[in-house]
Order: sequence, then C-alpha cells, then structure tokens
Amino acid sequence: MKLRLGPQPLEWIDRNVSVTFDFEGKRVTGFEGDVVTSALWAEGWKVLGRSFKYHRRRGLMSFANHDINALFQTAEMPNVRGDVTPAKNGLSLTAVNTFGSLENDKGALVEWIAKFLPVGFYYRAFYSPKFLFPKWERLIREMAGLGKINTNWSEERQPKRYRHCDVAIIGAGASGMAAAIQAAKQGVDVCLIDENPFIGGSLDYQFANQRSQSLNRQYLKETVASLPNIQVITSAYVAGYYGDHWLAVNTDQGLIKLSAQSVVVATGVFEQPAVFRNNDLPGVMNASAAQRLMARYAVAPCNAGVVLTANHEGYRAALDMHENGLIVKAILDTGKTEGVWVDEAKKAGIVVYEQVTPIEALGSREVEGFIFGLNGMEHRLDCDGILMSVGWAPAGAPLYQAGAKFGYEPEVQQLIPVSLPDGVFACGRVNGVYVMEDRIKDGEQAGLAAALHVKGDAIPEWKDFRDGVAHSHPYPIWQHPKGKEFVDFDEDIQVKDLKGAIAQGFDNIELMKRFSTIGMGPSQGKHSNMNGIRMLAKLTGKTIDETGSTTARPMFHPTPVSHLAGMRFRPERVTPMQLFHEEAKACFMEAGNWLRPEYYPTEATREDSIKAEVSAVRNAVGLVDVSTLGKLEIFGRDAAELMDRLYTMRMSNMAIGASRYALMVDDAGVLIDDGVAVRFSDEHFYVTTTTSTSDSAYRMIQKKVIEWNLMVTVLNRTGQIGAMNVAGPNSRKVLSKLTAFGLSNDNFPYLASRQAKLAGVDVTMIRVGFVGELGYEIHVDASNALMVWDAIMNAGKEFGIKPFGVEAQRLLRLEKGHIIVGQDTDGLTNPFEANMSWAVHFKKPYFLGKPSLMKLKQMQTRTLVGFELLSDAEKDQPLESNLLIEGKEMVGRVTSIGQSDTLKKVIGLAMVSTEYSAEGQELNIKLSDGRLVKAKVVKTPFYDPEGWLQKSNEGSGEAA
Amino acid sequence: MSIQIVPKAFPVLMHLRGEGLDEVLASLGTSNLDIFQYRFVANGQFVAKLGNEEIFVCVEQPLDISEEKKQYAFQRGDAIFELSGDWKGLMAEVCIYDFRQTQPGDFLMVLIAGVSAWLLIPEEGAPLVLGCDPTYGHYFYETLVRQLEVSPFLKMECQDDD
Amino acid sequence: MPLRLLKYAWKKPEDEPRFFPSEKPLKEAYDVVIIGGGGHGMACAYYLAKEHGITNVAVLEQGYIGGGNTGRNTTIVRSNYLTAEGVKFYDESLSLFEDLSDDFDLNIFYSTRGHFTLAHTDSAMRTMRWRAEVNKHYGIDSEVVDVETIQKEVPYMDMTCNGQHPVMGALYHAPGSVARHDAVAWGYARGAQMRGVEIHQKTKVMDIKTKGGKVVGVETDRGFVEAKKVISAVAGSTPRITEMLDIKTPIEIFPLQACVTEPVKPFMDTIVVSGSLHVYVSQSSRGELVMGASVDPAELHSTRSTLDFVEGLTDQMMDLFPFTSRMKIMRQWAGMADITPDFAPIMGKTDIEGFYLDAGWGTWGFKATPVSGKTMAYTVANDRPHELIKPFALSRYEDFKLVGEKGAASVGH
Amino acid sequence: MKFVTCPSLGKRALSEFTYGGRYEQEPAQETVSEKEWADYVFYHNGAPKVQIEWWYHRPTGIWFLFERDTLTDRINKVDFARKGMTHEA
Repeated sequence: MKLRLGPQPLEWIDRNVSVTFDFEGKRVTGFEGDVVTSALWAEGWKVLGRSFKYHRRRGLMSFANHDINALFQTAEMPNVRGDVTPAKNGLSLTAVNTFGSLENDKGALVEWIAKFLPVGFYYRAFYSPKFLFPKWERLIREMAGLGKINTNWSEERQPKRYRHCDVAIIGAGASGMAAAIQAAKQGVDVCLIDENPFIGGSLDYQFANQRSQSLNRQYLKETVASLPNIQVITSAYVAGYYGDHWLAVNTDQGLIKLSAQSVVVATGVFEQPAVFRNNDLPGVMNASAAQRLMARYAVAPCNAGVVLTANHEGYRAALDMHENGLIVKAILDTGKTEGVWVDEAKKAGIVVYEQVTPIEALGSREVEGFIFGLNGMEHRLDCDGILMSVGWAPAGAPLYQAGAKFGYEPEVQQLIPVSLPDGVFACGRVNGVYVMEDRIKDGEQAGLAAALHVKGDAIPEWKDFRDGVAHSHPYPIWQHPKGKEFVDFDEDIQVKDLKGAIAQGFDNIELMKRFSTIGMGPSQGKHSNMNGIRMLAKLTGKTIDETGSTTARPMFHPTPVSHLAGMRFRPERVTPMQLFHEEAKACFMEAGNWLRPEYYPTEATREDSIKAEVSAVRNAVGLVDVSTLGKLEIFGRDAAELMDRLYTMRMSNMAIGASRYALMVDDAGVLIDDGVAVRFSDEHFYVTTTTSTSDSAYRMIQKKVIEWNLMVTVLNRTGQIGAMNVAGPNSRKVLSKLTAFGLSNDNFPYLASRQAKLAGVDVTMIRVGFVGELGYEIHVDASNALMVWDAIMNAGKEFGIKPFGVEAQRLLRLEKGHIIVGQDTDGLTNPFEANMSWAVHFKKPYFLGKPSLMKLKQMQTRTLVGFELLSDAEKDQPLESNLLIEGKEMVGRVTSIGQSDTLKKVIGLAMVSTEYSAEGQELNIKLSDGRLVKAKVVKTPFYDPEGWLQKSNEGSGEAA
Repeated sequence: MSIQIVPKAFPVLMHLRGEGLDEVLASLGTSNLDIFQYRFVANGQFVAKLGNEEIFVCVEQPLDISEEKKQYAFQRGDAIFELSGDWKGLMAEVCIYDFRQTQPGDFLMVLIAGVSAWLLIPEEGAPLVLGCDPTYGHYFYETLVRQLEVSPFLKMECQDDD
Repeated sequence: MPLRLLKYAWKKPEDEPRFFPSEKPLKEAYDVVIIGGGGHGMACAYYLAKEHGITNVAVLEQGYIGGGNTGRNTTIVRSNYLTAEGVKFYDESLSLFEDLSDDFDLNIFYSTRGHFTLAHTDSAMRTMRWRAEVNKHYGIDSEVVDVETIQKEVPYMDMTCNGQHPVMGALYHAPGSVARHDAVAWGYARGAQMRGVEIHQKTKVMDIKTKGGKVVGVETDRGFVEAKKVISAVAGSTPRITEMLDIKTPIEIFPLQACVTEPVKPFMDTIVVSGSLHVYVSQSSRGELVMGASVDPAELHSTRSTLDFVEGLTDQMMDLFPFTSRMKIMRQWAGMADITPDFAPIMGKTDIEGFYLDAGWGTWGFKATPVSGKTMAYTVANDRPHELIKPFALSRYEDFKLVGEKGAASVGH
Repeated sequence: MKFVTCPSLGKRALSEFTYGGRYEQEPAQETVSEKEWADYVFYHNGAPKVQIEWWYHRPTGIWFLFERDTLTDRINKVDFARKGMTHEA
C-alpha cells in the first residue's frame, strides 16, 4: 500500500475490512469505505484515465466529482465515477474512451496531429466532397462519446418518493449544520442534505488537523443528531431546484422529491485548478483534493510535493502534508499571503517562495518536477505531486436554478449571490464567507431566516460575514508558448482554444461556450467555467459582471434515468365485462387507456373470426361491449336548455323516453364528438360520448354550465355504468326471455328508450342501431353489468348469439354508412363536410360553434362520400388513407374501407373535393404501390338504406 | 411496521345530488358535516359530504329519496381497499399530496398513481379506507401491491420498526 | 486528415476572419431591420443580401446569435408532413439544408439518419399512411413500414413497449436528418455579415414606430433606427413584438423542453419519434442522446425547466429502450414554442405596410430555417408573398382557411 | 410540480389540474359579426400578462379560475368558477 497513511482522526475507511476489485485487468485492494479513486491512488495508480480529445494520461484532479478524469466502464454501467463510487468486492473496471487499453491507448496518436485540430476544427472540414462526410462523421462519432452501452441491459426502475418539509438545507458543512440547528430550534421540520456519506463538509478535511475546530465540530454534529426535527439525508445530491421550492434529491435508493417552504443553500465552493502548462499531468491536483485524500481515506497525495497557492488555504494543505510526514518541497505563493496558517507553515520550517509565477509541470507519465519563475529567474523543483490552491467558484447551481443573481465581489475575488428569490437563502463559502467562525454565524443567520420565512415572521437585518480577504486568484491562468495549459479537462480545452474562439467573434460567454464546448462535458464546467469567464473578461477588456456567467441547468450531476423515471404508473382501464372477454380469449386492442376486444378468435384466422361475428349480427344476433362509451347524466331545471346549447341539433323537443343522435362541434365548428342522447324526464337527460372524449367532453360541458349560468347538474358515470349492445334479427327474442317488459314496436319503438327490469335488475334500454339491425343498447350499473351480459349470452345460445368486437362493429357500421369521429373526420372536419347538414339546426337561437358553422356552410370544399370499388377487390383492395387522384391533383382520401360479405363488394367512405362528390362520380384511388384503381361514388347507407331492419317488429310476436 | 392492502366489499354505495340532503344525513344520524368530511355511521358504513347539494353514502339499505325534492340517487360500484400499517409511507410514493394538512375525518379526493381516488383519513393508527372508479380498480390494486413489493424506502422502514 | 486542416500547421485559428464583427454603433437608418438573430432571422438576412442584393440590413438580437430556439431545439430535419402546403415547403427546406455546408464553407454536420415515426394504435397507423401517401405523391421519400422492418433497422428497440401500446408500424422517412443547430445560425450570420449585413447582439427592440399604417422604424435600447421594412423572426417572443403594433394573432406560447444524456459511444443511428409516448430521440455526434417531448400543458413565456418533464420523458423512453435506464441525464433546458391552432406557420405580410411576420413555428422551426429565410427574403424584397408561403398568411384564420397540418393525431418535431 | 392553494381543497399540486385555457367572454351569437367571431375564436394578444384562466381539478371535478402571470408563472388568485360570475378578461 504505497501511499496509505497511518490512521487519521476522522477517516472514513474501516481498516479491518479490506475490499478487492479489478482495474484494467489488475487486482486492487483497498479498505471498506474507500472510493475507487482513493483505493487506486493508495496503491500508486496515478494514471486513472485518458482525456477526451488527445487521450492524455489523467490522474486524480478535483477528487470531488468535479472532473471526469476517473471515469470507468463496468459490464453493467457506463461512465462510472471513481471519485464517488464506493470500492466494492467484485467490481471490475476499465477506463472509458481508450482504444486498446489505458496503458497503450492508440487514441493518443491524436496528440501528434493536435496542431491541425484547433478549436472547432470539425466545423472547418469533412463536408466536401459531400459523399465522404458520412465516413468522417462515423469516425468523429467513434472518437467522441465516453462509456459504452450494452443494448441488452435490462430495464431498471427505482421507486421515487415525495417528502414535504418546512426548511430544506443543501449542504451539511459547517454553515449548513449551523443553519439546520437554528431552523430546527424554531420548531420547523428540517431536511439536511449532503452528497457525502457523512456530514461535516470541509470542516472534516480542510480543518481535520486543526485542533481548535474540534469543539465546533463536536457542537455542530452532536446538536444536529440530537434535534428530532432534523432529518439528515446523506449520500444525496440535489440534482435540480424546481419551481415552488421543489428539490430533486438523488439518493442511492432512488429519487426523493422534496418540497420545502424555504431553502438554505450551503453548498460551498468548487476549487478551481490553476491553468499552466501540463497542469493535467497525473499528480497535479487541487489542494482540497489532497486534503480529502488524506483526511477521509488516509491516502497521501504524493510523497514529496509542492504547493502552488494564492490563498492561505494552500498553506493549510501544506501543513496537512507536513503533519502526515510527507515532504513539502516548497509552498509557491503567487502573491504574499498572510494568515495564521502562513505563520504555522513557516514555523514548521516549510520553504515558502512568494511572488512566484508557475511555468510548467514536468513529467512524461506523471509529475516529476515543476518549473516556476521567481524574480525573473526560472527555478526547478523535483516532486511527485503538485497541489493547486488558487481559488474557488461558488457551487451555485441550486441558486441559479432558483433564479438568484450573482455578482462579482472583488474583495473575495469570487461570484456571490447578490439577489435571492423569495424563500431562498445562501450561507457559507457559496456566499463568499470563509473564516470558520463566520461560516457558522452566516449559517445560523440563514437558518433562522428560513424558519421565520416559513412562519411568515419578519426576518432580522442581514449581516455580511465576509472577511476582507481574497481567497481566489483574480487570474490563475499562465499561458505557455508551447501550450497544453488546460482550462477544461473534460473537453481538453486549452488557453489557445478559448483565445481562438474569442478571436473569431465568439466573444460572448454563451457563444464561447457553444463554439469551444467549454463547460459542456459531463462535469458541466464545475472546474472550468470560472477560468473561462476570467479569460473572456480579460481578453475583451470587460469586468466579470459585464461578461456574465452561464446558467447552471439541472442536473447538478448526471442523474440515472432509472431514478428519474421511477416506477411505471400508466393507468389501464377495463370494463365490467373484462372477465368474460378474458375467458373468451378475446384479442384486445387499446382505446385510450381502455382495453377493448378487437375480436374473439373463434375461427382459424383473424379475418374469419371477424366475418363470423359480422354474419352472426346480420343473420342471428350478436352482443358487443360498449361500456367504454362516455356516459353523462344531465339533470336539473335547465337540462333541456343545456342540451340545446351543447349539440348542433334541437334536443329540447325530444319526447320523454325518446333518444336522438347527438353531434357536437367546437367554437371553430370542428366536429369533436357524437353520441346518443336520451330523455328520462323533462329535466333529466342521459348522453353518451365517444370513448376517447368521455373525460374531455364532461370537463367541457361542466365548464359551459358555469359559463352559461344554468341550473343543471352533470355527472360523469362512464366507469359506474356498463353498456352492451344486443343486435341482430333475433335480439328481441333473446331479450324477451329476460324481461317481462313489452319489446314490441308499439310499446318500445325504434329510437325509444325504456327503463325496465332485465335479468332481474334495473336497466336502461335504448333501441338504436349503430350496426343497422334490430338492436338494443343496454346500460346497467357496473356491479350488475357482467351478470346481465352473461344472462344475455345464455338466453341467446338457442338463437346463435355471438359476442363481437370492435373490428366487426367497424365493418357493420360502415355498411350502414355511419361515421367514426376521428377516423372519417380529421382535425378540421365540420358537419357539412361530414355530410351531416341534417344534424345542424340553425333555427336554434344558440348552440356551440353556430357562427362558425354559418360561415363554413357557405365555403364547403370537401365532402364525405360513400364509394364502392369497381375493380377486382381481392388483390387490389385499397387501404384507409390511400389518396384519391384526378390527373396530378390529390382530391381526397379514403377514410374507411372494408370488404362487405353481406353486399359482396368492397365499400368505403372517402373525403373528397366537393366537385367529385356527386353520386356516380368515378374516383381514382391510388394504391400504396402507386397503381390506380377505380371506384364509384354511391349513396349511403350501403346496407338497408330505408332502415327497415332497425325498425323491424321481428320477434315481437306481432305481425311485422 | 409492515403495510397490508386488502380489497373491501361495501353494502350499498350511493351518490346523491339534490336539495334537502341534510335530512337524509339526519336520518343516518349525522349532522353539521362540512364539505369534504366523512363520518362513520355504523360498522364500516359512512357518509361523506361532497358539496352543498351532494353527498356520498355507504349504507346497508338503499335510501329512499324524494322525487319532488328533486333528489337524484345513483348507484356506485367503486373499487375500495383497506390499507393498514404505515399507509402514509406508501402514499408518499404514489401520491404527491402533503398529508400534513389532513385531519382524521377528512374525505380527501386526490390523484394516486395517476388515478382519481378518495380517502377516508382515519384516526391515528387506524387503517385507511380508499376507493376509486371500478374500471380502474384492478390497475389501482396491482400498482399499490407492486409498490409494496419493490420499494426500498418501505423496506427500510420495515426494518427500522423490527 | 482532411487537407482543409493542414493550414493550421502554420495558421492559428486567431488568424481566421471573425465570424461576427465586434460591437459597433447602430446606423441611423437601414433599408431592412430584422428582429431576431436566430437561424430564421440570419437566413433571411443572408438571402436578402445574396439573392436580392439588399445589404443595408441590420439584424437586431436582444441576446446572442442563435440563443433562442435555434440553440435549444433537438436539431431534427424532415419533410414528411401531412398537407400539400407543408410537404412542398419543408421539402424545399430539406434540399437547401443539404447544400448549406458548401454554401457556408462551414460544416453544419448535416447528417442523414433516417426518421421513424412510430404508431402504437391503428388510428396512428392511418395517420402515418396518410402522411406517407401524401409524401409519395409529391415525390418525398416516405413509407409505412411494418414491425419487422423497424426491428431490423432498430434491433435494440422493445417493440412490445413493456406490454402496453406495442409498436404496430411506423412512418419511415429516409431523408430525416440532424444538424448542428448553432452552426446553421453561425453560417448564415457569417455569410450575411460578409455580404455587408450588420449584426447587433444585445440590442433589444422596445417599440416599432408607424406612420399612417406604415412602418417607419424601430426603437431599441440603443436608440431609434429608421427602417421602412421590419421583419419579426423571434419565434417565442412574437407576441411581445406584435403587441407593439396591436396585431392580434392566434399564437400562444408554450415551453418546449429537451434534455441530453451523458455522451456514450455511438449505438443509435436513426431518429425515433413516438407520438403516443411523447418521445423523440437521436444520438448527437458528441454521443449524447438528445431527447424531447411535447410542449408543456399551459401557456408560459419562460424557459424554466421542470422535473415533471424529465420524469415523464425518461419513463416513456424506457418503454422503447429499456437499457437506457442505465444511462444518466446530464442537462435539461427549454425553449418557447409559438403554437398556432392549425400547427402551420404564420408568414408574410400583415395589415401594417412594411411589417412582415415569420412566426408560428411551434415545434418545427429549425427544419424550416433555410426555406423560411429564402421565402421571407423574397417576400420582403418584392413586397409580395412567395408562392410557397401564400397558404401561411395571418389572415387565413378569419377566412376560416386553416392549413390541415393538424390532421389527425400527428406529432411534430 | 407547482403548488396551488384552493378553497376547500387546500394546497394541491398543479399536476392534479388540467389547464382549460384563458377565460374569455363569448360574444353574443345573435349580434356578433364574422370578424368579431373570428377574433373570439382565433385571435388574441398572446403577450405575457396576468390573465384569468380555467383550471380543472380532476380528482374532485371542480373548475377553478386562477389569476396567473404567464411571464412568471405566479398564481396570484384562486377561486371557484362560480355560475354567473363575470370577470374582466
């Protein structure tokens, strides 16, 4: 264990439990509590991955999941992040995006031609000759991308849960813990979230060896644990802040959708790398990364390192190394930092050079030395590690997403929130507050404010706890004539790339980002955006504020699809007769979220089964489940008035016990719904709607009742009532067996509706014939529906009854020339085009869409007609949606078509330009293969035009 | 604390609309019921008020209602379930509603797993009775059961209480 | 190594001519002012200069070039529409797209992938066939394909869709493509700029001035500029512009959201759209899955993101591609879609002389970029609507002459 | 995932509601001109503004009127859509 240190005061590892896993085919051993990166580093693996574009060797850099140097592939997962993935037995990892292996990556050849690939090079080439582009694109696509997908991976879904609290606090560092305590003391319900497995934040790594902080640490942690109204959620990050204080909190178990009344953002800061030549060599890392390595995992960043610093935090990191018995060759201060840690470092005898200019890191595979400038002279130090401590950027994502505005504070040389939305508070380093005691005070102030906001109490005056010291270098970028100073490690973007982008006119933060792709990689600019902004500002002679910052959109970290999707909640609806359908092995189809029998496979083939169902209806009797129809009860003083206003035809003059076809259009006169209306009493109607519109029609009608100020109640009974249609010459005979009620024409004529007892229960029967036979639609409470259905099936046995499905019904209604709204009509069809002017009663003073219809009536250009096929139907039967052609012009389309055995023809409906709609007109139907077949416009209904059959007295025992 | 869900059969469910329904309520032995509140009137039987002129009753015998009072009664066949144990834990995974707002006695109508449902908010520790449109019943039941089986959150809680 | 890159051995990108000029003052007057520096506005400027010799043109952009819907869409290009008007219009656009890289001397990564619009119901199948037949009639390469054919092209797609609403077939449109959206705007901008057009970013139009029903100029946050012809090409901001002139339109603004996954090695070569699942997806040349859904449920002038969107999208996505559950969503964003009642654009002249509208793009604006620029340029240059956009006049609604693009339940994008 | 607090429903998620469009007074059919009617059906000023909108709560079947700012998405007022109400829209 090359770099493993002795026990650390706050280490996260369990030295009694070791774990082993494979990396690039080699065995790695670490401790329980290690993450993959720390386990690898401890064993001296310094090359953890290859860079995106040039395939340069990359090591540990932020060690906080703010870069993707350590990005791995397993058999189950792409893009596994070593910085945060626990080391587990049996893991088998390889580096992503290598060609060959991590050690021998052929992709590295790209670096040889790097000079030919300046920023945005791919916009400059590959497009001509055109025919070559696909090959180039393929190559570029293969080079791009990171991990690999296995398309055989099974689906994974993690349940999600809601959690409602009063105050949500993001970040459980010193200020976050302090905020939680203050809020909780106000008696509100607090959730404290941190992405690490333990709370404590930088208190536990930056201050790990700072004895003076142990009291603060003890107080904060113990108080948080002792307060029952604080729920601590660890190993959880806030993927996104959404409106009304909703937080998407991602945990290993799944997504928690956390809603709060107020939110405290104590997310701290991202340490930013210094930009100098070869700053990406393995061994060059952020100082905070080194501190996390040592304090949490007891792993040394290196044996003998230098610390490049612009703030006193760098001195603390040097002290941490020193106190761990590691060699600090020197602290290289880019300025002249002051502070307690500076004094301590000097007291400890660590060499400090001030006013230093970094020049380049040396080394082929990993860091071997560092060259820097001092008083105009170049100096070289041999070292196996370089710690960078040159500044910070706020971890402001939740604040940006909440709508906070940031401004540049020169005192701390950092962007800080300058305006916060209602109920959102920021504290700690994200707010530019660095001194530990101040961070705690700042947190207490924010926590109190958040709680008071929940209670609706006034918030005391806001105090600024920032020390007057700059914790970030204003421009930590040192260009080198030979380049290779990396700003964005994800995307391999160097100083010259950004210069190039800016010089070419992409001198706006967003344009620079889009052209150079800075910040567009998987770490979304966490380690690069700030330096990018600093460069743009400097090169365009603007201030940071004038330059502006890019917005940080969700997700904070890439978030698993399985967590975001959660379980599958897709309501599915079945009718009360489902049991029968299933036992009959019905073939189901989906209608909205309903399941409906398409047909019952009684014959060898689908076609034959449907034919058998059709012939049963035409020659004997059939039974179809129409429970999916929308069913509305409309009752009250103004019921009749409402009906008149809703539908295009007059309804108020319906006799009690009568039924009538009901057609509805919208304000624009477009046909949206049809059904059957029944009048139970003066003030009580019952209407059906099409299956797909039941909910929307009900919604709309209720709305109209309010707009029109009518005294009427509308109830949606769709799911509470089962409905079936008994149709066929024998239907009356069947029903007679089940009811004493007189079914003959004089007692129960065509289009009448009656309420009676059938099979012993109350039902409503409507004598309508959608399929064009003697028929009864029976509506009955859902709880009795299946019983009635079974009774009819039994009673019908002797009359050859068959259940029939949607397909048979479609053909039967087509023979009858009845339209299906949504199939024979489209998004703009009006009643005149649908050939239903008979259903529009302009004499009514008012009805929905009337003025539109009056206009549309005068400008009709297309008409729905019936046609029959002239040529041989067998081999040339057109399909629905085939076009009608005249010369070159498209003059219409087939909306319905079917082979009618009853009529021995292929018949159909078509929407055609009115000039071609006359009876006898020949039509050319263009088959999908382009051939034309002839058809002729004929009158509808095709079957039983006079409707004798529907009106028949057959089976009533009286003379027909 | 494990969670159980069992389908529940109810005698007669009726949806009443019309005037003078308070008398009907009185006849069942309840009065001054606020909108979206329910009362148990006898073992398992309850009445809920859904609006000024609208109540939802679950009783043994069909109620007689008066035509001249313009009272309309409709049979209902809702799918009804009883949820015992940490029902709030399950609800937190299928329902966005913030149950901190409810009191025992509330008749709550919410969206659960994409379906409109009604809940009788029980006394602390008592089981939750909830129902939905009969045609969604099977989906509703299967969805809740599946959630109980797969949810790590619920499993975690089970362990806590063991 | 393509020869075009060899020059970088001795030439720095800094030495390349700028794409866009640096900030400079506005002139007092222009022949034409174009409001909106997105793809459409830039294309219009480009063709005005290139094909009509009108170069005294200013493009005024309140933000940055291509920062609106141009840079926010999911970059799909297709022409398989439902109506004659739609098909002819978008087909012209597609053929222009194919030559853009050469015209611009800039690679817009126009990549032909093939476009599947899945049907999960028989009514959707009817709509697909309807579109296919109309397309074929006008010589567009579209056809209805069966499940087997789809499975062959997209073997990793779960045709059963988790048991619910299985795939029944699809409309296949071979020319369906994706392109690098920013590059399209940049290419037009650079081309226009090289021909003398002025581009002013961070320049917000506050008001449009008229005299006697004629446009005389625009008031900006940088002062007044004269112009007798003003074009609004601002998509989601259209109502804010038309309000300045008291012009009422049927346009309503709805947020349209999208998201991308982390980049992975290429595995998806086709574009897949499912209307009933509200999913459309393709894999970018960077390796990210670029995904979108339908517009948000309520009118809103905002580009905020919602969790509901990613939740819904990822959930439905898994019905088609179960293995994507192991991928991660990296970023989500939104644009503002200017929706019309008949799902067709509003283009051309208005009641106010000199004011031209290029709007109502809903969720299809990107694919129309070249043709809208070309036809708007023609319309402005000749003060006469181009043949292709006559059906898209603002006045069509009061005449009840809507374009039937809405058809049955057909999906956009 | 916005919240809205409604009379007699309390704090509810907007996902329980269905948007019913902006509130508009329909012109009197008897007297309306073709132009006025077309204006009502199709044309409007779609610029950002505070407007009154129909929102339907699916679980209870209640229609509400929200006063909502289409720029900020803030809901300023919520009330039952009562019969016979008249609003400036």
